Amino acid sequence: MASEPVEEEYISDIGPPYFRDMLPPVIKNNYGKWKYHEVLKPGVLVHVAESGDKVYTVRAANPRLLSIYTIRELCDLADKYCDGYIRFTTRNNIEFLLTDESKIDDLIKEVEELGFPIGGTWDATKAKYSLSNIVHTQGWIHCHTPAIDASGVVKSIMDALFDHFRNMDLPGLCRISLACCLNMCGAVHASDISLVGVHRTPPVVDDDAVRRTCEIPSTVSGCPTGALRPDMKNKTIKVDESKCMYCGNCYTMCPGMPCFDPENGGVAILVGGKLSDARAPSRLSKVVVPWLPNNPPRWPEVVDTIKTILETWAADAKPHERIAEWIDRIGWEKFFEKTGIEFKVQLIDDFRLPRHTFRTTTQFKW
Amino acid sequence: MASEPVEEEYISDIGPPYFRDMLPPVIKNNYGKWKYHEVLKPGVLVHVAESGDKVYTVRAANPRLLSIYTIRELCDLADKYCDGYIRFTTRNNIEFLLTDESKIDDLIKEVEELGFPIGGTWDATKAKYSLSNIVHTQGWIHCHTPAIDASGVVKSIMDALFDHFRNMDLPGLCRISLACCLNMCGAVHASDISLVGVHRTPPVVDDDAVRRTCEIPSTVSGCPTGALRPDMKNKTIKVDESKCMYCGNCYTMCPGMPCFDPENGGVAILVGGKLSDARAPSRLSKVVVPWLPNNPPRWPEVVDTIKTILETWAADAKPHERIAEWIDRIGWEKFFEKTGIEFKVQLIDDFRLPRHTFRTTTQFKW
Amino acid sequence: MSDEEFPLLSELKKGPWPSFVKEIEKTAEHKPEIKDLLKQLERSYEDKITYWKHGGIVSVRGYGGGVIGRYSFLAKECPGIAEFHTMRVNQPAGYFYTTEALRKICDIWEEYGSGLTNMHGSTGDIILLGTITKNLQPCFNALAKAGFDLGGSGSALRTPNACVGPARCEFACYDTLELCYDLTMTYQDELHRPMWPYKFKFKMSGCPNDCVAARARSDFGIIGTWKDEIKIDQEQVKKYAEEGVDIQKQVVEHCPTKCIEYDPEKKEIKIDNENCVRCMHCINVLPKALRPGDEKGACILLGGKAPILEGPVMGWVIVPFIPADELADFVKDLAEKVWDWWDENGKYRERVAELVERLGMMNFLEAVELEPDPRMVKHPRENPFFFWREEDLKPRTDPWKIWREAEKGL
Amino acid sequence: MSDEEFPLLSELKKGPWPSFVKEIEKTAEHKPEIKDLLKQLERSYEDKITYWKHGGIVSVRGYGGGVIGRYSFLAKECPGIAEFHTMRVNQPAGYFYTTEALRKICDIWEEYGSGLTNMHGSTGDIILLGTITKNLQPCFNALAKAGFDLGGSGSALRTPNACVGPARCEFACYDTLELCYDLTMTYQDELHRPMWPYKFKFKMSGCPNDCVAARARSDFGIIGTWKDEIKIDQEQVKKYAEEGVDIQKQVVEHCPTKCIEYDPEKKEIKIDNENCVRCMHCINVLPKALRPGDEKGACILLGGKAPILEGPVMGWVIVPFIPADELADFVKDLAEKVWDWWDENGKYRERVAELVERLGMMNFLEAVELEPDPRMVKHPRENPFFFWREEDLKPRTDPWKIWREAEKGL
Ligand code: SRM
Ligand code: SRM
Ligand code: SRM
Ligand code: SRM
Ligand code: SF4
Ligand code: SF4
Ligand code: SF4
Ligand code: SF4
Ligand code: SF4
Ligand code: SF4
Ligand code: SF4
Ligand code: SF4
Repeated sequence: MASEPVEEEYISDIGPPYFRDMLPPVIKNNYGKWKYHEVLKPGVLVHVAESGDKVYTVRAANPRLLSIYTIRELCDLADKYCDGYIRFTTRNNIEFLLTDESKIDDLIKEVEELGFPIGGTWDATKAKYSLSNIVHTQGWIHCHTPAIDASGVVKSIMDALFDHFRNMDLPGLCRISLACCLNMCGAVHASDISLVGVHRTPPVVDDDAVRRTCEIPSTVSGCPTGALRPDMKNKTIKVDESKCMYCGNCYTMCPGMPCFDPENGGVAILVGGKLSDARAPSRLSKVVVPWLPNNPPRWPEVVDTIKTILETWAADAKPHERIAEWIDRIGWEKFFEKTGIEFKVQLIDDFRLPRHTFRTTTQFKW
Repeated sequence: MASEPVEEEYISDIGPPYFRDMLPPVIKNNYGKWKYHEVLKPGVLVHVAESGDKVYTVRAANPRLLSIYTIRELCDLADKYCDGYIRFTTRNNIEFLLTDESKIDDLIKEVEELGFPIGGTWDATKAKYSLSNIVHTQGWIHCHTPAIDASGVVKSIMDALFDHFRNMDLPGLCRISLACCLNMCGAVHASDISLVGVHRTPPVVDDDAVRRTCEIPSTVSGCPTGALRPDMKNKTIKVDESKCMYCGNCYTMCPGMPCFDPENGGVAILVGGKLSDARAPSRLSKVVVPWLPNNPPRWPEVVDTIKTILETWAADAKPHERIAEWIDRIGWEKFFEKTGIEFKVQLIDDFRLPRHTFRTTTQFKW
Repeated sequence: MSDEEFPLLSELKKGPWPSFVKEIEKTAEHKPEIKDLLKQLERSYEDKITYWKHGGIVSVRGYGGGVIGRYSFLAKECPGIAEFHTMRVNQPAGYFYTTEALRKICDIWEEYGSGLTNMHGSTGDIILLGTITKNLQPCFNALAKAGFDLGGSGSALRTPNACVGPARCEFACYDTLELCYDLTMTYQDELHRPMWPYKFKFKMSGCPNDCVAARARSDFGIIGTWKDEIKIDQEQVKKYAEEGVDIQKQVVEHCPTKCIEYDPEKKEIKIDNENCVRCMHCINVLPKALRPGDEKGACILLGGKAPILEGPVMGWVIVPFIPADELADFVKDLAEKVWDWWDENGKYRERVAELVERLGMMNFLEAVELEPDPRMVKHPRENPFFFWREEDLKPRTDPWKIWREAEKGL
Repeated sequence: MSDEEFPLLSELKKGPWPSFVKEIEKTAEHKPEIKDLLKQLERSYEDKITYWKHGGIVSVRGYGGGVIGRYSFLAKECPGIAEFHTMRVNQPAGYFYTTEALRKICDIWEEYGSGLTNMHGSTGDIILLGTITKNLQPCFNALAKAGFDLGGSGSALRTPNACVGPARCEFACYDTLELCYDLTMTYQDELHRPMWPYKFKFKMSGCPNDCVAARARSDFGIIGTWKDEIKIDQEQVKKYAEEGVDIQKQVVEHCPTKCIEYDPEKKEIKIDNENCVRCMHCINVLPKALRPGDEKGACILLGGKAPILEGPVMGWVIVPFIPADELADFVKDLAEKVWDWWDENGKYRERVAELVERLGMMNFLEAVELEPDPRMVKHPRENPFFFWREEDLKPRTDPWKIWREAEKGL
């Protein structure tokens, strides 16, 4: 329902503010004319323009869920050090842009006092990479379909991997992402390490809810495995549980059939995705752990597994080598051996025509 | 129908002769005890056993379609030079096995006089490879489903590429195979270069023949694209021509619906398949020309295209580099550029879930 | 707030990473009803289940999207969040803000909402997290006055997003921010009034490093690249070498096509540009010495999306290269053709990638008037099952006629 | 035969490659009815269509296969080939023949058939090309007396085939010929009496070079390999080097995992066997110096087949390694389990690969009692859509119960 109308000149479709009105002068003046950049220390970059102008970037962590009261505090710092400009990154870090190098350390001090550690940068020239923020989703904070929480898992992981955010001590870029259900709003399908909330039980149909709230034919035809059948007599939907792989699409379409199950839902872990085309071409992530328990408030099994993967890679990878490239070199069998992760039968694709994922070569290692 | 019964003690299920009874003594004596081999010249190998014994192999071409009168002549030579033993290879070449090196040249002379040129070997140590025989199928000689002839196309190609059979002048192994329809009895789906007879028009249903000879439900459900519908009233089958991709499976199952069309049928060409795991892993062939005309008796368009592909690769490849590996190095866009073959829209997969064949990287060449 | 009240959540106030729980607490200090969010969340942590109900359609005047309706199962216990809708506010391209603009948003959200935000949502919007139905329209009006508008939701164009690009990156091959703004403004109607089979996303990265995940997270990814030679400043190469960068090991050995050579004597780099695939690695490592060429532009990838229904899709190349100065017009023209075709042929909740797979690239390329190019495929097809159009064929002969003739004999 | 009579075919008598047309002509000189084959073939060359009719079931006593029935549309004009069935005669493993045995086949085929053969068919059989129904049984009987039997056709086990292996190859990691013979003899019934959903093929290569195309052309490919270290004879390495083989370029640079090193000073090779993937390349190039290890055996690949219906399949690893001395028993046991499962679940004309894809590897591996292994996949799945069995799960909770409780309030 539209909320109550307001009678005055109605402004709509104005779109976002023009970004140029939001740019600090040094950016505006050197727009499109940057020459190179350097990483001064973890969390601090300098970009040098053809004009000789320099802009210093100080990058701070961000839980993404921010109170307006915190935003105002951040704005205070931006006013003090950055002439009233502030920026966020595509991974939700906060960026302060300065022109005066001498102010950097003071700024850092104040930002950290506010509770926002500095880091998350990487220096390709030196092959020194820090871990950046985890891209994530709503979880129990706001969504109706999550198999797990989002922010809490992220917090637990980042606490455990915190040093890698502060220091550029990893051999290559490593992006972690999280989505709380298979809709994958965190778009975890192409990250070095990703976590996704998974259900493991078929939907529980509430006939009454289905009757009240669902479009039966489209829900039925929306099931990717054909596990649903309309029960027209009773105006409801029947589930062939043996065909269901718990994707939750039916619940997205029809509130009458949730898959939730506190003990059986959990976390799947994927690795080896990559977005950039640097060196090896970009690619999708692959599932390496089909399920870990949903264990709030700190998800220890999940944190341990992520840590193991990350540290195993970090210790074994050559400079610049991301997880995908590391696995290209060592082979999947060695990935499982080195990380100690068990190769479960669920990791073998059985959706649609999976043959192109099957190993058709005798080239493997022992 | 079983042909007329014969009344005597009935021998059956005896299986093939025991292979050991067919082995020349030098083979029998050194079975499993070979130490190494060398290629003495094109068509001539020597295998040396741990015992010091040597067996010389002289390899000769074979049209595969052999008259018993020719086989007897070959047997005469085998009796004269090889103590009465002869062998064929998995690519249908003929092999004469000798123990007396001094007889090799005389044997070669006589075999060639019979019309069987010597060659088809390769020497990995020197990275010198000759082209071997083309594995092929029945075509118009014996089959009911061919879109093209088999033996005639093979003869035309091998005449054109003959020098490569006689000489080890190619940089890597190159296997050519041919199948006269999509059933692919020549198993051309993993060859360096392959040819397959293709139809391009939907089946023409003869209702009467369907009624007489076909199992309608299984034929209908056998169509991979769901192009068929039973017409139960008329006891026949209807074709949705827009869904048909001319695979011919319905004709295999039901004699009432041939796809044949002399002017529209033709030859598709695939490249880049590989069976061995040497260096790069084995893989399936990819279609690079969706159609060339079926042009007997010498199929000039086909012969030219094969020759172009082979010679372009041979001139450009590094030692040991097979077509698949060459393309890995140069990229598909360069394959089409260098060979001058047009990249047709039909080459983009549209069967089942083809996304894994789409290029998801900006890594390409100009 | 006492930690005994929320023992599980209080665990998440510990540790060095900034705590979202503290952010909620801090908000609740000003807005007591937000304590109910902690209450419900603690309950979710205990019971391991969400307490948010499924959907609920709410909106503002004239818009079909931009608001996600949300109601609590715990309305009785947590009345402060019984209604808790989010508003998706379209971010300025590149996420640059004046503090003035940001403070305005804070003020508005203090007045009409929970005071909680996500900076930012994964599509790119400013997420204003939690308000009641009654406040939606006034909040929208206030935002509009402050120069902000809603982003997309539902079966609509979603808020376009871009990497920082030319604003602060030397690698940008086209103006990602300008294009992002241009598309957002041109398609306000598509953004605000859902009318397609499903959602559609644009994302723009200025170079193949893809800092905004365009190829994986948008139906229409626009990724900067160039066509001519990499520019080399040999002086800077020397300097890097002298500063101790092991160019052979760090650069040459990582080049995917082995097309870059380093001469350790002369301390010079040579690139065989014909074999360069513009992966960016050498440029990334030696930004002072190497730069993308002058013939800049972008590559367009179609179809990136999450796994529901047919598995995840990484966008694939449909246009290998468009020069930067033709990009905006080209993108609009092409996107509109794509939408027309999708709108006409797409099923309910079928993303464009899934439609292309269902109907085939031949059909798609014809509809949007693109020529096939080997750069569109990792490799050509492995099955020989292709379709032909009538114009490709000669007149049909009936095999039965030939055979019946034959059967008759001479 | 005059070339004017068959102008098109006579074109195929020219050129250096042996001519199949000459073979037919030569046969026709002894067997005049075979001229009709040339006649029909010439007509096919003119009209660009086959003149063979579809199928026709013919067989010999007690067998369901081994003969392919064939009738001509040109029966009137070419009565000599009106019936023209082929017999598939099971070849001796490895294609070795005494001339005595071969001559016997020739004699029998002169008496009962066309005198034309294929040496060999692509599955491996001796193809006796063209006879009449009446002759099938006497021909079979004569063959049996001479020690030969029919191979497979129809929905049966097809004639197994093997590379030359230990008979004349230093690379063989197990006895391909013995296993081929053993399987052929053990499964005579499966070979001769079609009773499965569709065909099933065994092929055996002694090493990863796969000289019999086992991985692509058989449902059950057995490919030799080894598990321990490559054996190096450094003396022979030296010799190769001295003879001018550029070991760095020809061997080291082609190793797929870069696990082999060459020391040009010492002229010695070092292999990091932990990273060797047994691709065979170094061994192929330096056969005197390098050999597979001592722990020999085979890898089993399932599913290789041609493209009808679901696209071509390259067999995939289902058993990474079985020691040579356990191979025969293991293969039989596993194949029988595979057949049982396929027989029970397979649809009409569904090859085993297609069944595995339809029902999933989990189902398959459980049924045939194999453990999952990362060597079975190129990479793990990209979609998170997996099945769980009841034993994997805890007792189910009903979310509605939790929520209804919640809705009630305290
Ligand atoms: C600020 C930001 C763009 C923005 O619009 O906000 C950005 C900025 C830069 N990126 Fe990025 N990237 C940013 C997200 C990304 C992403 C997107 C993501 O992670 O979701 C990617 C793709 C990741 C992937 O491939 O999975 C990304 C892959 C790269 C790469 C490729 C690295 C690689 O080896 O694969 C480079 C090149 C390099 O520096 O090595 C790069 C390079 C850069 C440079 C060096 C470009 C420049 O010259 O300014 C920037 C400084 C990075 C640094 O911290 O040292 N940027 N960069 C984003 C910061 C996110 C953050 O807070 O961590
Ligand atoms: C808020 C946000 C997550 C976040 O915390 O950042 C989000 C939240 C929701 N997404 Fe999303 N999606 C969000 C970005 C994405 C992304 C990432 C992206 O855009 O880069 C994806 C993956 C990319 C893609 O488009 O495929 C994504 C893929 C989905 C899907 C699966 C779509 C698919 O075709 O596979 C659904 C299901 C649906 O559409 O019904 C979905 C549905 C939803 C819904 C509306 C739940 C639903 O089933 O109706 C979620 C509302 C949660 C809530 O209560 O607030 N969301 N969603 C993101 C939008 C914020 C913004 O506007 O900036
Ligand atoms: C005789 C035969 C086996 C048989 O049972 O009949 C055979 C025999 C040998 N093969 Fe083979 N191969 C034979 C078919 C094959 C096939 C099957 C096919 O082509 O259908 C392959 C797989 C082809 C493919 O990968 O597509 C095959 C791939 C190899 C390779 C891998 C080469 C590569 O670089 O990929 C080697 C190793 C080498 O010599 O480089 C090899 C090596 C050999 C060696 C050197 C093995 C040995 O030490 O004896 C033999 C001598 C080859 C020569 O001519 O120099 N053999 N070889 C087959 C001869 C066929 C012919 O008449 O041409
Ligand atoms: C004779 C032979 C071709 C040749 O000239 O060598 C042959 C000939 C026929 N094959 Fe084949 N296939 C022959 C080896 C193959 C192979 C190769 C192999 O075994 O290595 C394959 C590909 C591998 C595979 O099994 O997938 C093969 C895949 C097919 C198919 C497609 C099967 C599929 O699942 O995709 C069919 C169609 C069918 O089964 O109905 C088929 C069907 C046929 C039929 C029976 C025609 C039909 O539709 O019923 C052909 C009879 C021709 C004739 O009139 O003589 N033939 N067929 C080969 C058997 C000779 C032998 O016993 O040695
Ligand atoms: S990933 Fe799923 S549960 Fe999480 S916000 Fe998106 S739709 Fe909701
Ligand atoms: S959860 Fe997914 S697979 Fe299961 S019934 Fe619902 S839509 Fe189908
Ligand atoms: S490939 Fe087709 S036409 Fe040729 S022999 Fe096999 S089934 Fe017959
Ligand atoms: S030729 Fe193939 S696609 Fe066409 S109708 Fe027959 S079975 Fe179907
Ligand atoms: S995608 Fe390229 S242009 Fe954009 S910020 Fe990243 S590195 Fe710079
Ligand atoms: S951009 Fe990539 S491919 Fe091109 S030279 Fe540099 S490293 Fe090599
Ligand atoms: S497959 Fe291996 S063992 Fe068999 S013949 Fe070929 S090289 Fe020798
Ligand atoms: S067998 Fe192959 S992988 Fe192993 S060392 Fe030799 S070349 Fe390298």
